[in-house]
Amino acid sequence: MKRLAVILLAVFVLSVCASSFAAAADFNLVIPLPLTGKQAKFGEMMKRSYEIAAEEINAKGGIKKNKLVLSFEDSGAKPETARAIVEKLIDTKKQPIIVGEYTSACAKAVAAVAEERKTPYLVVASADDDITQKNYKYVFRQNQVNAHYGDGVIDFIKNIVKPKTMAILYESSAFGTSGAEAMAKDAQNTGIKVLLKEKYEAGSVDFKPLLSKVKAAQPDVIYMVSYVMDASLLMKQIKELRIDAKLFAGGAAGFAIPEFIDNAKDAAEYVITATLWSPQLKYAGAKEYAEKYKKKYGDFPSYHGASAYSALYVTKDALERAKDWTPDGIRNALKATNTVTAFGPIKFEDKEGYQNQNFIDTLVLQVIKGEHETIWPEKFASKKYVYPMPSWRERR
Amino acid sequence: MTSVQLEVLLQTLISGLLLGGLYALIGIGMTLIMGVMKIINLAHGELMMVGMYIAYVLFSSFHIDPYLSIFIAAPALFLLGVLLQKFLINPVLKVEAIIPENQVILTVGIGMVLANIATIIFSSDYKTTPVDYATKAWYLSDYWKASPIELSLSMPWSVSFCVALMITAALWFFLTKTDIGKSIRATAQDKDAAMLMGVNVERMRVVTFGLGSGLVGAAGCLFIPIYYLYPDLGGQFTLIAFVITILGGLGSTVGAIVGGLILGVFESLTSTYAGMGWAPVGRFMIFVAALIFVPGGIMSLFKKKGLGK
Amino acid sequence: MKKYLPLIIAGLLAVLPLIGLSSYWMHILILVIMWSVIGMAWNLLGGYCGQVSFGHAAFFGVGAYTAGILYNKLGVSAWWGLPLSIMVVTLFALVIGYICLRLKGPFFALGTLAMGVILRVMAENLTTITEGDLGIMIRERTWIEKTWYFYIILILAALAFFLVKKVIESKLGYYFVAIREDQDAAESLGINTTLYKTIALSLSAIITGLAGAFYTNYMGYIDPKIVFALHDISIVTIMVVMVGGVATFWGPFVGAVIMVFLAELIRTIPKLGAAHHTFFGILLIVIIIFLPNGIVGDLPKLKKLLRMGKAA
Amino acid sequence: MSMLEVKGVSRFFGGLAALTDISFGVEKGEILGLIGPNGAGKTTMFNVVNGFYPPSRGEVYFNQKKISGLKPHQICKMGVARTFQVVRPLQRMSVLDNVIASAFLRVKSRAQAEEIAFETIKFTGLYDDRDVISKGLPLGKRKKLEIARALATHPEMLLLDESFAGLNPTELDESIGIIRRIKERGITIMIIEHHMKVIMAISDRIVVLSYGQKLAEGTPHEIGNNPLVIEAYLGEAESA
Repeated sequence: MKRLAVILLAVFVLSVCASSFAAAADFNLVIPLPLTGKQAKFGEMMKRSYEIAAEEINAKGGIKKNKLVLSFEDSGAKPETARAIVEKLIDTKKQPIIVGEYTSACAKAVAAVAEERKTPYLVVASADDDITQKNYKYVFRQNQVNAHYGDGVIDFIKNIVKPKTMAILYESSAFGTSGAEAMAKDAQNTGIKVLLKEKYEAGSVDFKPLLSKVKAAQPDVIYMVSYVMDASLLMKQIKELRIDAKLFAGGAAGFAIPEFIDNAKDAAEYVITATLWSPQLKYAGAKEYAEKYKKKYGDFPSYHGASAYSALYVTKDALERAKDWTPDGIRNALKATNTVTAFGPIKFEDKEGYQNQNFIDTLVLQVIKGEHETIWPEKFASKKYVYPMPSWRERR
Repeated sequence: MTSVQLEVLLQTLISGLLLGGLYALIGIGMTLIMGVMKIINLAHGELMMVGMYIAYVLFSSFHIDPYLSIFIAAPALFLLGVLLQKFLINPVLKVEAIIPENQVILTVGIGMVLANIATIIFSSDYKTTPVDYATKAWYLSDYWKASPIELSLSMPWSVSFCVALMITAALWFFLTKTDIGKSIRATAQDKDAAMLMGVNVERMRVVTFGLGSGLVGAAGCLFIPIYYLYPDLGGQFTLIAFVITILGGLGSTVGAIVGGLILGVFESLTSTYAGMGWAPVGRFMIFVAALIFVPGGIMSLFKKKGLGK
Repeated sequence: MKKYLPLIIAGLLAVLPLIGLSSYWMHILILVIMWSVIGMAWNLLGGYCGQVSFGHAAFFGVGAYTAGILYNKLGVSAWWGLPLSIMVVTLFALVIGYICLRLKGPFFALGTLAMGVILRVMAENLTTITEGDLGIMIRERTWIEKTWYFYIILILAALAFFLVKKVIESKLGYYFVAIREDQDAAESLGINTTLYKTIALSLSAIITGLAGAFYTNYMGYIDPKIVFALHDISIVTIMVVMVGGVATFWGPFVGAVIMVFLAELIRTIPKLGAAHHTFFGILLIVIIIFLPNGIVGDLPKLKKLLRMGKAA
Repeated sequence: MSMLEVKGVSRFFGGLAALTDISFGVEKGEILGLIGPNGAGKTTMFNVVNGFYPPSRGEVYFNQKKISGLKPHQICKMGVARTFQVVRPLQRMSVLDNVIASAFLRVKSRAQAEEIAFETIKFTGLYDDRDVISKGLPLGKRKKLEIARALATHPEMLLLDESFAGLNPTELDESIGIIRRIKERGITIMIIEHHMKVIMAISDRIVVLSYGQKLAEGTPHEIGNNPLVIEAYLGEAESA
């Protein structure tokens, strides 16, 4: 019976300790991330990447001689919690810049707070278009907007595959929906007929009913937008049903993570996917970061990690150029950013109805011999694309 | 009907049946637990997740095939279930509370802790057991060259389906032919009467929870070759288990199989003909319909006695 | 003294913003009060009337979407969602009640759970009305300052509190408890159980819907997975009440403090990282094992436990 | 016409007949005893009259109005209240609150309901136990509480299901007194009872059921000398 009292007491004491204790010459940066819940995988990848970046920055003398001290707070992919974290950072910790979050819902909540409280917020990997379409002055986004995720793929299709028809499958989420909408529009503009556009509940076990419908429609290209592992299940079951399209294409996320190949194995072969980054890119630091990550954690990171890794360098760059370390000072510095990171060149522009948006080329990866290889645009290519690909029956 | 339409329909039915068999095994554990203890176990999916991690570890460290790991995962989960029931759930059930559903918090808490421990041990990365038969399938055209339509039957799906049926049959045998099984069924039907007949109800509850956990652990082993694994995957399978429990009727093994198959086929048909985005609506529509129109579950429609109920 | 406790607490809460709390604490406070409102609503149906709903996210979501759709489709201020949600939510409550209230015990729980999921998927699929998965975002929230949000939710909470209190002390309350204790006996004593359960469900739904409409205005962004969440809304609601104290006036408030405030404190324990879930999960398990009727419900027992702890 | 009229009522449960073609009437102001061996269908009869089970065949009239097919709460509102064989007080409510809850049937305000409740618990001798949570009451008092709750709905007719079972002699006397006083108030009573002495003493007329069929009907004296009844009861005694 005493246990209860002890436990309650322990909880209380620990939580009192939780109030801030910071050393003087440190630059404390608290990053909100999903570390629990369904999105935790990406939160974790980003956390590791931030840590790698911070280690490097501190090894080279920190930011203007200030040691960069990172800590992370779990938002559990809940907007209320994300909001709470950021309110605290701005209010109690007086943190002059916010970096982080992952899901678009949380990023929207954070962006609203940042704008209201006039504190710059660097969006790292949230793709929803409207985050940077709201005339927010203090919200900067480093990753490409969802509407452009498929640009590389469309370009590849247009130049190489020249299909007449397409089927689009996407998961029921903001990411899936806007990715599919954008692709449908692009396809139409290119004169490709969209035979089928269907969504599915993320985490489904069986896609075969949907896929047999796709099979009956016989599209030239199957474009799929999946957040996570649905991607590998889709390809496994496509193989099983022997659906022979001219091209299987994925819209980043689930198709670009290494687990896709681990799980789908030979079914992943020749699948192309949009992505924002690849370890084979020739930007300074890209390869080193990827190797470091792989050495520590066993797999190459996807673009989410690279974006997080580079976000700290963008932050460092802005802090070094800022007149003073006030929110407005940093905001103005961010606005003037023109740097090249491992993630690519970063410049926050106002165009196409977006504000403070970094536009980067999206790449196309293809799984060749069980590895993600960059195949498009050709200037970045690490391997020549394989097209046309053999039918399922011919593969052994 | 053109041959293409026929092909779509047949393929849909095949995958619906296979899916249903797997769903059934997830549901059986819950139907036992709900039937005997009348509790809502929201940690059911998390128990399955634990089973899957066991299969994963066995595969990646000792190269044990996921199907063989059933023999380790199921007993391990049985033990876990027994411990949970004995030390956490029973004490709460024994105390009379205003709302007996207060055990829900307990199972939510257990689920949270299990999922979180898995996160801490394995990180939240997606894990898989890449067995080499993962995408093997049998094709109609390989056996019948002139076939006008092409149908495929996935090997791991079919194996999982058969194993699920075998486990269910074994369970049915256990429940109808053994003394413990009969006691469990008696407890499910009428706790007080069972007690009067000298059944140790408390022990039956412990055994049942263990059994339910073991079964869902086995289901985890059957799922991992065709699915993937991460700490937070439990929730959606808990929901599916609910649907099957209600469709099949509390405590009915045969009902769970029939319920699972019906659910699988129904879901596949909705996916094909209404759109896969609507599949969950279909799932819960039949769930609610079953709750209201067939309160005793599907098996109550066939008034046969001795079918594991 | 006890009689004035609600007034005293309301008064204390009302002056809180004046002492210059940081925006962060205001946010946590607002969430605590919002969850107390939802908890009180659930308590009316679950705690007093004994109908354990696993689908209160349905009403929360409908309330939230009423406000959101008004703003998004008609360009009306989302605040109008508060009064309008009363009507819309009542309508949904009647339909859901008609379907689910004939079920008893765990079956009612599962029926409402299914309703919550069905509504979520509907909201995801009826894109022309709800914008589907893309959600609805309010471009400019009414105030940046939290004070007004705080007062609005505080007033809602006060209204909910007095409504629940009035209802429970009246004929309705007696009937609700009678239904909870023994539905057949209640029916044979002349209580139209279907009618009174529907009343309890509707009142509960309306209050929950108001909280949902408030959420839209306060957070400025909703999507189906957030406001119709099974775990983050429906189950958290149950936990707020059960941890705080089933069928007590103050239980939901205490529960909200634990589920929001304490959870936040535990979440921010340094170095704990993702493990805070384990910590919080264990806390829940401990509470329910030692205090099966919640903290307020088992207050005497709690006092005894603490005294024993001191004595030893 | 009688106050309560049971006309050719049958009730089946999945092919098994619990009641077969039963007809009888209860006159205003009388006490009618309903007796029969275990499983004779007495409680089922109550459940049919009270509305828990609609009759499979036949009809029930109360004050010339058809009540079969109505819900229990509607029947109660019309003036038929009942108690349960297995006592079912509202466990976590005090005795007073239990009675208040049923008193609300006829009044709206709490003050009026309390007034009725106080009057009723005084009448049934539960006044001193008014604040006890009913779960903690001894069986005798719980049986009284059942009667009090039914009375608080101000019924014209009361259905008492084994209100004497398990009582000690003192309690038995008290309860008989209560029932006599209820009758004096002009409330009609139908009572199920195993205690033959009691039923013979208080009933004006008796209906005997056996295996779901009406075996006999008449004054206590007539029933006591009816060979069919004696056989039915002896048969039970032998088999038991």
